[in-house]
Amino acid sequence: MIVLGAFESEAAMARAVARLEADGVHGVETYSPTSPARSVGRLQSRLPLVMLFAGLVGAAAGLLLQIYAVTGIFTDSLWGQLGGGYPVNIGGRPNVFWPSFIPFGFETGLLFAMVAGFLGFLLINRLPRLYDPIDESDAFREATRSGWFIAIRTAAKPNHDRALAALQASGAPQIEEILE
Amino acid sequence: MTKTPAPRQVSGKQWRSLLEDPDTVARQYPVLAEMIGHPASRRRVLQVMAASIALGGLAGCDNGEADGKLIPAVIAAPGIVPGRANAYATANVVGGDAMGITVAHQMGRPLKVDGNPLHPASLGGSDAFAQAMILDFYDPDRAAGIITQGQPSDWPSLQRVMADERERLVRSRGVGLRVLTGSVVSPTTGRTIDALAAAYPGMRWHQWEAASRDTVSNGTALAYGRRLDVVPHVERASVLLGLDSDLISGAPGHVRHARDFAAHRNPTRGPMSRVYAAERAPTLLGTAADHRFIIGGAEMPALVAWLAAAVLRGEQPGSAPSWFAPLVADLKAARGGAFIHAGPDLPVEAQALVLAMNEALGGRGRTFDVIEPVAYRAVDFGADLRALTDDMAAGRVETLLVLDTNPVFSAPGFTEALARVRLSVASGPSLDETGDAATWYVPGAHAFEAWSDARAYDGTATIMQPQAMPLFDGMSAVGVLSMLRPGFEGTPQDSLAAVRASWTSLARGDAWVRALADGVVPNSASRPAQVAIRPEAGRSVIPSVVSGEALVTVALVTRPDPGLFDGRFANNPWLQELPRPLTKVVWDNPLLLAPGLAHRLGLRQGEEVEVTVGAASARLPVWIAPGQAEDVAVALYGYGRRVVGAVGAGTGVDVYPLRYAAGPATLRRTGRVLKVATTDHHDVLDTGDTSDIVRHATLADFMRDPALLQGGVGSPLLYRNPPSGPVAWGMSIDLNSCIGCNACVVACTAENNVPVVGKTAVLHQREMHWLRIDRYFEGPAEKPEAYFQPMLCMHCEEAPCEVVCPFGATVHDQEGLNVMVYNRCGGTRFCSNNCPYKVRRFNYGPYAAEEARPVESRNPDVTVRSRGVMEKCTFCVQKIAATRIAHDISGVAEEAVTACQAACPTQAFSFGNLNEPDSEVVRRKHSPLNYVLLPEQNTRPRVTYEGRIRNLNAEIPA
Amino acid sequence: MAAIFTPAANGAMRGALLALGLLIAALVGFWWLWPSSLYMRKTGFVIEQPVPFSHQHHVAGLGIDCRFCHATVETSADAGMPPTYTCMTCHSQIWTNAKLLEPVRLSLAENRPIVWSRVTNLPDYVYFNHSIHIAKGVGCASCHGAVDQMPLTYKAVKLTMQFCLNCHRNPGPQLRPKSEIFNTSWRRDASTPSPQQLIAFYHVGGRNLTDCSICHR
Amino acid sequence: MSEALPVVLPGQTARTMTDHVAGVALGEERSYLWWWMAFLPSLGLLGLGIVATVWLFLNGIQIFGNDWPNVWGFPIFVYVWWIGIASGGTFISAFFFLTRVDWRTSINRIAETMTLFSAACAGIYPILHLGRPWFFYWLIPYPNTMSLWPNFKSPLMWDFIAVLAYIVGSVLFWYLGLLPDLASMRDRTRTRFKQVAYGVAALGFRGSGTEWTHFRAVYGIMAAIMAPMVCSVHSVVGLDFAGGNMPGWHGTDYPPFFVFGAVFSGFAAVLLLIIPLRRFWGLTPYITERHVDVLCKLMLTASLCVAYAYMMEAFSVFYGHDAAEITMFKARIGGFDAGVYWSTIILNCVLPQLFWFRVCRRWVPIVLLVGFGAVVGMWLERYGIVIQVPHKTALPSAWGVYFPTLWDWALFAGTCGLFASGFLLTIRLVPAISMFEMRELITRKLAR
Repeated sequence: MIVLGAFESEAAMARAVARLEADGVHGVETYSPTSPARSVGRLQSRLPLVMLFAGLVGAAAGLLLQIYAVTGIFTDSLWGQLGGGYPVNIGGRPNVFWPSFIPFGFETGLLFAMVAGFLGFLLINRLPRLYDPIDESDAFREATRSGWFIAIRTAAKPNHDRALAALQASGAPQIEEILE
Repeated sequence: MTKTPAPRQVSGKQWRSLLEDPDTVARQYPVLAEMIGHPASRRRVLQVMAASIALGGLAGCDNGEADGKLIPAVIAAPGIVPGRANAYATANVVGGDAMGITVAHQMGRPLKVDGNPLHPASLGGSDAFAQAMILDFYDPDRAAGIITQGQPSDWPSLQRVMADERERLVRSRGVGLRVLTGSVVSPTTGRTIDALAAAYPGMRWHQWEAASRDTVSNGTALAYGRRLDVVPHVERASVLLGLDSDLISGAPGHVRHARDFAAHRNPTRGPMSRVYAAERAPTLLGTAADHRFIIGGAEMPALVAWLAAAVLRGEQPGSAPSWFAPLVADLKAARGGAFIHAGPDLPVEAQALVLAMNEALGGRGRTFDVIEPVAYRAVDFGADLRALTDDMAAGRVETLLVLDTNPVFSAPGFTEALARVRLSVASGPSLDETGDAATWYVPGAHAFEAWSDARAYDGTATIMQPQAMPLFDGMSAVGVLSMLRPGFEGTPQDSLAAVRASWTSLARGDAWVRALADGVVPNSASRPAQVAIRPEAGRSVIPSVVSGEALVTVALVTRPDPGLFDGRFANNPWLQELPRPLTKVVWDNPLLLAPGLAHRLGLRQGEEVEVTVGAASARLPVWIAPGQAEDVAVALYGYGRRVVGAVGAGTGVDVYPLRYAAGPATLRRTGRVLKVATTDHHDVLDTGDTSDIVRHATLADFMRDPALLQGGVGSPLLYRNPPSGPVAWGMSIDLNSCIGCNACVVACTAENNVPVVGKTAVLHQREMHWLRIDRYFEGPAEKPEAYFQPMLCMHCEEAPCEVVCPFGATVHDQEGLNVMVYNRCGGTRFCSNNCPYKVRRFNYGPYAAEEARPVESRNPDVTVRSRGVMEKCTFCVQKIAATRIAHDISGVAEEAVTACQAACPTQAFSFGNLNEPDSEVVRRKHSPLNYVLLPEQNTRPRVTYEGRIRNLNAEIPA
Repeated sequence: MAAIFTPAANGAMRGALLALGLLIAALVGFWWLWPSSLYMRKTGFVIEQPVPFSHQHHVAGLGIDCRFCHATVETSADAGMPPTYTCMTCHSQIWTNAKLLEPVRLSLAENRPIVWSRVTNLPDYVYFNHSIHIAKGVGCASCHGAVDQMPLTYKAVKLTMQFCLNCHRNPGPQLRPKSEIFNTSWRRDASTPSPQQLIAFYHVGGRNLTDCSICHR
Repeated sequence: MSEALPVVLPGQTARTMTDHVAGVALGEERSYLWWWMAFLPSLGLLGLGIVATVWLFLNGIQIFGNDWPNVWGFPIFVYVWWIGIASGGTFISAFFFLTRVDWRTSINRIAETMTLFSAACAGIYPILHLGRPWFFYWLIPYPNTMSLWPNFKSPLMWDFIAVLAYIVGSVLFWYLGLLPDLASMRDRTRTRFKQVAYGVAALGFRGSGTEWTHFRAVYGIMAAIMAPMVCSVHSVVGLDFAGGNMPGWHGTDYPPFFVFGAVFSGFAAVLLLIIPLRRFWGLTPYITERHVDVLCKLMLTASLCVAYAYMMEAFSVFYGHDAAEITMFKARIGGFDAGVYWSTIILNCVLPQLFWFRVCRRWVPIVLLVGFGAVVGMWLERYGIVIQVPHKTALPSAWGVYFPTLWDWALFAGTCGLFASGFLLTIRLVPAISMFEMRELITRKLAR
């Protein structure tokens, strides 16, 4: 079940969130048309780290692929399909000509980071989630335009009532209950 | 940008083309509208609509034809091993000049012509005409069949006409019968015609050659009393003077003369000869000469007279030019080793004077010999034909048989006379104007399709064995003649029997087979004639040529086209697209004018003029030829043929009428501008201040400082990974020996299936020759020095093209070859951009697929490239692979001969294994003249050049 | 008004994305593996011939050596196909009235060659040379498979470039003694000389066999 | 003095902005006549481009003007020109996000969309210019039956991965920045079909606290990645030429020289797009004089960089004493098509100097003239580099001329059609200004 409180302004919402956190209420989530000044519970996104790691993996993959292509390790691969390349004299340059391998590796690194960032964002937020119980409330339609909301999700009935009480205590002008 | 120590300034700026102002470039270049895509013919559009867009991409590399067929013989032909080539000797006869050749066969198909090393007129070398024989043989337009009055006919109806013709001739004992042939150097054909003459006493035999050397043979008649042939020994000439001379470009035996001429042109390989040339228009000998003097049209007779006076009588003419006295002194000083050669454009009297001078200079028996004519019956072709046309016009000719000559196109007044002949039968390898105009046309055998024989310039005889069954059931000359013989039963005489009959001396033992294999009948060269020069030869007076008074009249010189000769090769795509040695023009015969004359007349490159000589006139574009006399215009005949195959149709302008009209020529602008295709692109090409592209020096400077021409190899490299294979292929090109005759260009095109692209594509600058002969001028436009430089892939060890190919389609193999893998090429073309020598060519369109030649004429050992693929010289990798495999199987020494090296008459190319210390190529690479082209590009090329040395006469002022 | 989407929309969206992902993977997989599939390489199935010639009968049964018909295999790039004359050396004596051999007799009589269908084929831009492979100890069976077990001839090996390259990179294990080249049922066993000995015997090496100019020109 | 110009005109609040911008995208504007007048001709051009492509596939590139030695003609230099404009757009949306400038917010999406479609046009050309375009996939490094890998030492291989990474990066960066706006559109529209369409496109974004935190983090890092990527992509495009040893191309100044040119043409293109757009869709309150003023100043800076690059190119030619390069350069500035070089100098270096004066920066016709001049100037500069330099190479016998054919122009017009129709379609369906960033700007910075 969800308890939904609508506020007029971001400041009001921020005060309510602070009070709720002081009361130790769990499952608090804010909804706002722009990114809130302070996130609930000081959430620090770990996606940048994921992107950094993906970027490094991508760069390493690019460089290893190029080396694999000209040195032909695993030549007699079991499956035959994965046979690497073989040494070829190109313009008198050495086979593993690392200066010319850098651009390819750099670009694959950036590509992997970008893709990891986007997919990570979708996965962490469990998007695409077209339907969420919270959509049932009509007022919630304002959340993406100029409405500021707090929603408290609880599983059991008693918690639901305690959340309702805490929200009323925090002075939310309109409160809605959504019971799926 | 590290810069290697620039080689010292050699001499002035080099430039290549004379198109000054930019708007000519825009006008000369095809207008935008006309370049709307490739003008797809209707057939091609239908073919394309049927084909779906290539989904080949999905299948990756293809899995081999699903429907490939294997067709073995029914009974295996002896000696034919599929995949291995075997060679047969024969000869190539062009206008009465025979040269021994060997033809390489694969699976029974003749595919490649090369010189016959045992034949004195070739010594292994060849010329463009011999190399291009293949496409004349496979020419699809030869399939005309028997034709009468323009309608196809058949053998029986021809037999009926011939049968009653024979009765008429037997009754009238041959009155009214005329046989007209080209210049016959074949004893068998000559004997067959004599046998016919014996059967019909009333018969007359006439001969006609358009590019005839009547003046030269009449000159010998005037000098020695009867027609003789002069056989120069150029290797013994230490001082050589050419007067409008075609000694190394067109004279009989010019391939052998080129070899002997080049033997003394490289100072590092023996004493250097000195060559003078006095000419009205540039020739190959003039370009290769040490001193080249430009003589006006009217001054040439005067010059010859002065020379005769100075050499024969020691008189010193007053008004002679400054270089005249040193020249005569040099000739006299080299007594016994001096030789003067006069080209066919000089009048008869001048020829006689030159013969007298050569005798006076003690050359007889040393620098030249005089022999009985090698032609079966030496005649004055002009007079011989005039006699025939007079008979025909007067109606005295009932039956005319024309064999292997095209008088309707190339002879004066023949067409009108032919109309009055009751029955005319023409025979030749392909349907031409004469075949079309005659009442009957009988397809003739190509030189590859019948037995014959031929005697070369020095008399050496060659038995010409057929290379294949007649492709279009052509009949040999002997067969056509036998149709008229009284005892003819229905089957034409077998040419083999005729040849064996005339060579009874070879009947014993294996002499016949030996003569066929060697391509030379042993000691059949003519003995020198025991005849003395007549005293009045030295006193003959040259009639003065009426010089053009008005500014606009010029002396018209007509010469055979270097590619089409007298017009017989008009349907040969290789010769049509062969860049002419000096003008680099293709598919056209513009009128050549000197720069000064063109400037005075306000004519620009490609503008059309109307040339009128007497009654005849022709409209043709103008082309500016630096180094030509001011008052001379050169017209090249052989173009403008009316009845010719698809290739030759509509190319060039027929200038034969001008050749036979008398009097000076007048030029009149018509205001139109025509597009003349050339491989020497339209731009003012100035190589900037240094001229290290073609390095040259005088012999004196070279003697003083032998390292004069060397220059650097490039700055040191960060990565040096030279190929490490057992063999290292390399090439050295000697610029002293290269005379720019283009034999190598046609040989390369023939060996490697290089496609011909046609005039429109050449105008788009998309020609495909893998090997091009770059021609650079140096000095003033009126009197420049010209240099030739063969340009092919350098197979650089630090190849800039390999680094930039994203598909990895061009890589270096460990034997030093820059390998171009056609099936991997995607067509980004970055490799061509990155090649400093620009030797890579791109198939912008499906050129090979749209070429007018049968698939059987292609070399099976070389991949035929599709559209969108880059191609370049591969050092004939198929020949290298063959020698590699032979070495690996049976330990034979690994040596390969590239197509250009084999074809070159002067052995300018030397190719071989650099790891072999005593090979010819290593010796040439260690010669002091050796230098790297564009060293500052740091590519370490495997092809290097030997700089050009000029042996200047000190007394002659520069 | 209620929510824009129904709860089922989540499952539908995720299913659609999954399906799209699988479709793309399937397409790329097909395009990647199709060129090396047996069907596309025409491997393992018999090709229609004018005369159903049985190698099994002639080679295993009668013990005829390969070179009797493919005569130029040791001297030329092309292994060579037997002319009709070779077939008729025996078939003019035996089975002279067999309906099966009608095309062979007709070919000799009318002097018209028999048009066989090619079984083992390489693209035109690959220049394979039989003689050098025979000289360097590569047996017929290495590329043509156990021909003597084939009642009707089929292409036994895919002959992708990789197949050739794996051998050109490391020829040792593929070589066989000189006497066993034309023995189609030869297997490497204890008594076979080691790859190094064979390489030394045949003088293989001293040349980089993975150069492009070895096979492409 | 520039603070006097507000970033958002007074009297605008987050709500009015959201309603106006979302309204444009939902079809609530009075008339879309101008939009159709622009969209239909560009569809025509796109059709012409498709015809040219089909004819190209049937006939090969002989229908173009490429010849020998000018083997790269129109396709390659227009490709460089398009990727230049694309790089300019990314420069604004990624680079200026990192510098936290306020004027970037309202023109960020227009720049991103311009990048997308010009990168798309640029991505097509390397395939169409190939001799055998159906083997393009050989550039993808995958294990195949031939054990063959592409040649990673080739600048064109770097180009392949650079453009691929750039296009994928731009699409993801653009689409991520679009999610919040799609959510607002989903919640604002009434018609069922649009709700479902925008709903699916928004992937269920609701603006929850956690979503915003992750969004803020990822968007920041993505911008931080796109900035070096755009520089590396256009440097690699510069290396396409500098990687070889053609006299005139192989200079180490080419990669930065190309990035300067890209930025210059990018700013000009953005200017050319926002000026008509703000007038026709009444977005003047959000895209104000301030934006035009700032962009003009940026164009001026970029013009000075480009001028420096031309000067360095000329200096290094004569400083280097390479005879071939000097001949080539003399032909470029004095040859038969020297007009291209001098018009490049005028359009890229002289004309933008007008932007020193505030009156020129305020006067729309002047701004449009200089902007269009810059775009054409860069087109001519690329023509000069890719076509004029190969006229005169090291060996005089290989000198030649080049003339484009009708099909070159047809394909170029086709790509312009593709760009215009793609751009117009997108800004019609998707809000032209990123609403959530504008809301943040208005509520937080301007405290309205």
